[in-house]
Amino acid sequence: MYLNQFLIFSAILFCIGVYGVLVRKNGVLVLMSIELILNAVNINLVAFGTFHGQAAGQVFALFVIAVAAAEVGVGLAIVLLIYRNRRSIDVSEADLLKG
Amino acid sequence: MFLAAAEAASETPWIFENIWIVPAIPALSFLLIIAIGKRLPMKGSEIGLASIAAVFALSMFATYTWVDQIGFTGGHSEESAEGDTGDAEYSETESLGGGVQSVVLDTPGFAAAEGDESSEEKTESKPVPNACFADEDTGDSDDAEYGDDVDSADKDAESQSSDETDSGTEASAGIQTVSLTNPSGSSVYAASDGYETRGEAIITDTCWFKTGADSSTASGISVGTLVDGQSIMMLFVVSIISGLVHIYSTDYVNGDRRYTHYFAFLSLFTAAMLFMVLSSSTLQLIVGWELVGVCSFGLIGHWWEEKPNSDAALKAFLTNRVGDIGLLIGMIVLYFGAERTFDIAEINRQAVAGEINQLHLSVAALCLMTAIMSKSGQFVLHTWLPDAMAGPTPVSALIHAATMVVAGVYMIGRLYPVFWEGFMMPGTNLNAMAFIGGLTTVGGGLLAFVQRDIKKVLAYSTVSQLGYMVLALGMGAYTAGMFHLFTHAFFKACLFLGAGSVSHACHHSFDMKSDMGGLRKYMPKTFWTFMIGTGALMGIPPLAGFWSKDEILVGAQVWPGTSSEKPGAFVDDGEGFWLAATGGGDGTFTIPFIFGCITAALTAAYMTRVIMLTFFGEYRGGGAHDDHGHDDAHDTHAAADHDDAHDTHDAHGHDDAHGHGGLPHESGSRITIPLMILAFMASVVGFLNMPSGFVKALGLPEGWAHRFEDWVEPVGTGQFPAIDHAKPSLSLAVFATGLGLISILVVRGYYMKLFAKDPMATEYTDGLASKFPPLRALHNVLENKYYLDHLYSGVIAGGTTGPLARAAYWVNQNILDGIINTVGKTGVLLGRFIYRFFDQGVVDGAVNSSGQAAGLSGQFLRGVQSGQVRNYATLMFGATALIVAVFMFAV
Amino acid sequence: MTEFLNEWGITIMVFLPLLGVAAMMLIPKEAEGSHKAIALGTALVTGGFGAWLLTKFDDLSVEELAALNETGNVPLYESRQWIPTIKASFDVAIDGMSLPLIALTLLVTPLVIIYSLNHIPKPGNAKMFLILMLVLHTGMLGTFVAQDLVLFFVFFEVVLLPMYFMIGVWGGPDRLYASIKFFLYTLFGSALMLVSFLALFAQTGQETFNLVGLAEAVASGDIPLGTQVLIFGGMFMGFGIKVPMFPFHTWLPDAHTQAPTQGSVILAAVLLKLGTYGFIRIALPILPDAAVEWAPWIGGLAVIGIIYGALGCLAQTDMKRLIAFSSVAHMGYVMLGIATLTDFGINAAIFGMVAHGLITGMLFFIAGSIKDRYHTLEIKRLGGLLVQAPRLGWILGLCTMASLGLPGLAGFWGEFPAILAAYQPAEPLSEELFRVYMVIAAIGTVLAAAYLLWLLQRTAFGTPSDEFKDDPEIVDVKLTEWISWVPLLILILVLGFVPGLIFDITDSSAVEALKNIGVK
Amino acid sequence: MIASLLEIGLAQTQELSSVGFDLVNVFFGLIAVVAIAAALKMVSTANVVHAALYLLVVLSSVAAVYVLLGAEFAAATQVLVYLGAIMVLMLFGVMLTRAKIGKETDLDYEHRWVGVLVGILMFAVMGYSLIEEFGDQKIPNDNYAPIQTEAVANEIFSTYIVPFEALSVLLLAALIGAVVVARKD
Repeated sequence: MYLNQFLIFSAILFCIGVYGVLVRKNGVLVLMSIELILNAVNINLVAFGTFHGQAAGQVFALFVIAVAAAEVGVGLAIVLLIYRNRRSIDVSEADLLKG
Repeated sequence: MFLAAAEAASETPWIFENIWIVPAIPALSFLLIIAIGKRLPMKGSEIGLASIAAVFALSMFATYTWVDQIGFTGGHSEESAEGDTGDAEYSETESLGGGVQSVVLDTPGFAAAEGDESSEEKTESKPVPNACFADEDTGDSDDAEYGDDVDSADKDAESQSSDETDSGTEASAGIQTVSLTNPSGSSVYAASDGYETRGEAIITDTCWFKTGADSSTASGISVGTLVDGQSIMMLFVVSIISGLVHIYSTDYVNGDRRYTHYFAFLSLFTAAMLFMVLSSSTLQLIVGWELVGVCSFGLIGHWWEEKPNSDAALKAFLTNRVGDIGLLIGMIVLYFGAERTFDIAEINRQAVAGEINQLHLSVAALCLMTAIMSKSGQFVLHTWLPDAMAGPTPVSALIHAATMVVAGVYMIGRLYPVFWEGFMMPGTNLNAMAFIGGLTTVGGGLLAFVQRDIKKVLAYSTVSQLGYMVLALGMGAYTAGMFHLFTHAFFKACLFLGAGSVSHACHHSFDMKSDMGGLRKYMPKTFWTFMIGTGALMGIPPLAGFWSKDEILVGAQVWPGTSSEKPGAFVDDGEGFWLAATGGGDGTFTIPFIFGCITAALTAAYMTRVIMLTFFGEYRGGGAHDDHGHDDAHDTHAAADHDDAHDTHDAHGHDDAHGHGGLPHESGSRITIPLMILAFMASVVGFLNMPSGFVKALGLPEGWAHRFEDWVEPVGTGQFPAIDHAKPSLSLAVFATGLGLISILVVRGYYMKLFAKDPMATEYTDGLASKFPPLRALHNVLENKYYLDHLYSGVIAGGTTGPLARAAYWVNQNILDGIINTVGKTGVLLGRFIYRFFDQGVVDGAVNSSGQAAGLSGQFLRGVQSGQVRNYATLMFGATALIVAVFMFAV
Repeated sequence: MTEFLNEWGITIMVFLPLLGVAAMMLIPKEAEGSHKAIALGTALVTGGFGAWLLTKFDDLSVEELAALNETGNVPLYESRQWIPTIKASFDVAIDGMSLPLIALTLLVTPLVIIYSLNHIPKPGNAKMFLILMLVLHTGMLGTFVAQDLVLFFVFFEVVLLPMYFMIGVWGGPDRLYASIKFFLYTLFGSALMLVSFLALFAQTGQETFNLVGLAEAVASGDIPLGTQVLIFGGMFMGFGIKVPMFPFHTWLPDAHTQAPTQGSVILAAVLLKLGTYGFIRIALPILPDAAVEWAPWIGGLAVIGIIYGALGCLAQTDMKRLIAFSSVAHMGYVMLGIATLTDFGINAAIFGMVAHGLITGMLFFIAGSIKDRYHTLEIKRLGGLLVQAPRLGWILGLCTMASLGLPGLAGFWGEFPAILAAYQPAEPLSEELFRVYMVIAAIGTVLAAAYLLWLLQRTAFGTPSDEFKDDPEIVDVKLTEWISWVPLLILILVLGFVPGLIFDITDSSAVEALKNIGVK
Repeated sequence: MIASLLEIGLAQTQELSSVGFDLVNVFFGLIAVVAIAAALKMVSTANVVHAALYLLVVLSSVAAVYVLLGAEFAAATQVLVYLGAIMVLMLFGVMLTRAKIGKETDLDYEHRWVGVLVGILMFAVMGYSLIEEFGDQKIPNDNYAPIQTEAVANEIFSTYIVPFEALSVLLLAALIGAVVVARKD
């Protein structure tokens, strides 16, 4: 089995995730796209771990999953906050950083 | 005299070592007047008068001392009549002169070639010592001008320098007097004309500053005084005329709102002029040169409330400044050409000895020529001089006629070897100096015809006469040029002051046509002095101008018999028994000679016109003055401008006395006495340089001949070219005088005829001839002449002079002035353009645009900074991808 | 006591003004009188002490002083450790090159403070104004005595800030623009200069910032010419902007026009000289070979600046701006003198600096006084100054004459010798090129006369316009003005007639600075 | 269950690899196609709830891939944490923000091409570099033996103990942070 088939699969997922992050307006959908990206990364980690025959790949994938959980928690909390303040979770409208 | 000279040989006279006092006195007076002048009863003029009196006394003493050294009368009577120089005389000289090196001459006399040789022999090994390096211990910045006492220990140096090649470098003080060969020794005559040395300069130097200590480029710049015949001559002229102008001014400018300032500036001018005249280095010369320029600026613009006056002042200063480019560069070239020295004597020595290469000399001479053109009003830079008449009349007399404007001529004389070698005078028939002088002298003369402002006529006349001097010097006729400078100063000052006196009587107008006429009977003193001045200017014998002008014409060596084919045969009593003159080189200066002759005729003509319009006929001032009706009649606008300017200066006390419409009356004694003194001088100074033939013909002592030449022209000093002298000619003198007389008659006839036909024409001189029988006779003669020379007078006096001069004046006013104005305007426009478009646009723009670039990129980035997380993410991912791509493919 | 002064004299002179600053800090700003008194007192004491110190001058070069200092303290040289980690030392000295400029600084600052006694510009606050002035004083003195690149740089920058505030706070309507322009321009230059200094330090590898040490290191080392030229280029930017040289001059008119009178005077009299001083103190002696490479360009820019500044002046309508532009032209002569790399040229440059400081300083003083009286400096609205305030008018006349380089006044000795030196520049340089420069520079003197006399004619001559005819504010020179001007006027006159006063001091230093030119 | 199925497939793969028929490849291909299709649907659907469900599919597929790679523990965690916890969280999020349960019109940014462009660009870059770098490298067959959970645990609690602890703190912080942020006050 080629290593690349996993890696390219992961890349495809990653890019789809990126696309999602870039075009989605709904905050929850953006978060979902980010999950997609994280999963793509995880595939990479696991694939390399297997390639080298080490457990470290899995370990890192686990860490990422944990971080993802935290991220989703905080992210959703923020989305909720935005929604509460603005009655909308359209990220286009959240432009307080505008210079 | 002989013994006195021998006695004097032992030491340099006190006055020559301390001559710096002379300019220091008026300088001090200037400061005093500025400081306390206004509080004094005579508003400061007493300080000015006192200082000028002191200067006058000292100058006379210096002149006396100098003349005494050379000898009041020549050595002819004492020497053998054959006049040939013999070796015996030289050996006698040697014993008497003490320190004079003996020179062996193969041929008697002072041949050009031999003269060169001998001077080289004498000077080869004698650079003029530099005060800065004379003595390392004391060579600091002591300045004679600031009253540091002069150490008399330098007599040591002097005697040493005079007897041995290794000259006076052992002077024990910073200030030292240098004299290569003792001037007094030079007064010992070897023969009638063959002085071995004569007129050696006495230099008293102190170190001004040094630069390049101990390095290969070390040079010491010294400041001090240089006394020789030429500077003594100027000292004499400046102090006399300045003194008379001071006296004259106390009346003329009385009641002026800036009376005190006026005298302060007069003092400053006198100081600056004397400083320049006595300067021993070219750098010092520049300083004096510019300082007199500033005084001129201040005095032309004396009534600066009116714009035309300040414009004229600016024009004078700026035109001179243009010439100063040449002055600065010329002096710089000389400085390097002469192995880093500003010392005039040393530069001259090197130029004579051929130590400066020809290119340097030629370039320097040409550059300096521009300076001379501006300062001495030579064509094409002369235009400021007529405008400068906006100043008070005594100032015009002092500065713009007698002294400052001859600074250029003086400088030619000062650095004569430079010009001599630079223009290669001995071997040419024409050179830049002679040509410019010739052009100026004719051009100025023509221009003088069309003026109706009496001061402007005189101003153009000055231009013309300055051209004459330059012409003379350009032909190598050094003494003739200097002598003309000398005589001109007196008669032109006399004329200017006379014009001032006239205007004083005519409500301060200078307009000959509308405000004068018939003044002869109202102001006889002014009239007669003016006549004498005019006669001198025209060259009527035996007045001063006659002698000097004819010398110039002789100096061209064109007239048969004047050329000195046989070098060294200076006086050949058999042939040249008329005018003694000096002449240049092998060449004959035909074109300059023609210029000179034309001018002789022109001068007589236009001065006749002035006399006619001013002093003859009926007084035309009367009621015409009040309504200014004459303005319409002005043929020149510039004249109109300046008339107004003259009119507006503050009224004198005298105005009440004669009031408007009143008849003019003679001026007060403070005005007429200076006039009379000047008229006296103008009549007699010419006798100072009589040719020996003339002296002999009259049965006078032979020693009276060519005194001026002996006093002024150095011989055998090694710092002056060996000039061979032209032979005087009786026929030429007759010819030139005849030329003048003819023009007087022609012009007079022309005017008379015009008046007779139409008395109400432009000139109100009707009835002139009928009132005065002698004039009627003269008029008849003139009329006959007129018919005889109809073509001549028709073309010259009536036709050519009119249109030609008008054209010349038009060119002057429109083209030359136009060019200057255009250049000025263009300068401003260019400046404005550059400022606006380049400075503010490009250079500043570049700076601003870099700021704007930052701003713009900020604007652009501000768009990026949308606050949209999406945009950030897009950029982040896109940029990451791009960077990775770049690294992958490019690196 | 003598020993103590020998050891600390220069340091005391440099930091004395800061003592005054410290005292003024403690006093509330309402007490303007005491602030003025303290500032004036400090400046006078500094001036007096400095003058006393300068009398110790014995025509010794820095090297000789350093050698003498080995055996015992000499009054005009101090060397002590400062920041050992970066090898910077506190080396200060006074030689013939710096002496005239130090004297100028010591003179001008008290005069400016005297002038300030009743001319504190809006918006007031004498305390801060005078404190800045004294800080400036320290900075200027420090720059002139520094013998160590780091020390020089520090003082060079110390000067910048007070001037920035002076323009920015007390300036005219466009003060913010002008001050920022001034600050950024200079900072940009000094950044490059600092890079050059560091590069020099790194390239020589001698672990020293001492000027003499660096000069020796470069002379004996083998830094490639290209590198030297680059290093010189950095210095050129730093110093050239400060001078200011032709393409970098545009900050100057704005800064001068907007600065308060005192600021303009200090700027013209001393600050501009920091740049030219840097050239002759640092750039030339340390990098002689690069200087030879750069000299034709510097000379070219200098003469362009001469003509260009003059043309710029002709186009001005504002008196102060005209004077500012004339500085560009005058500093062009100074730079031309430096570019010739001859002793005559350097002497002329130093003289030119002092003369320009005196004359242009005076002109700015006069402009300030005219502004006080007429509340405008627009040339076409002025006129008839000689009628309304004759003394002021005559002083203006004298200063314009001095500024246009009239012989017999100080300005001439900066101009003429520079032109002269250009006739025959140092050995390796092209004579033909420099002779062209000479002619152009000589033409510049005509233009200088043109614009200055034009200024004089428009402002001083003529009759006053109706606008100002009966203005009671227009009075003649006041007492404080007299006191602050007379020393400058006297010096302008005296230096004009006794140029040796400066030439004799600077000469040996000038020769010393050039000793490595063309050696290789 | 799925995992066990896959495990059977894996065992067979090892047997069949010798004859060139690579069953694992077939499985991977299927999984990949499903995952990619679901992912694309997820980012393009107009229904938020559908998107969440598509994400569920993708995550499951990823878990399957883990199994193919012999990462059993990771697969299990993926299923537990992602499918169990995170998806629930997501759905809560959808509900709490009162998203419509039907189609929505305004879910996407107008300029989709930007996203497409960036996505393709990144893929191009990544794909190129991956092919360049790993070309035809194969995962050694031995490595397919499932890595024991014990090994993973050993790694975590020895080598990576510090990151693990940090992670726990992070989780705690995230927990508190989420509470603070989302809390109504």
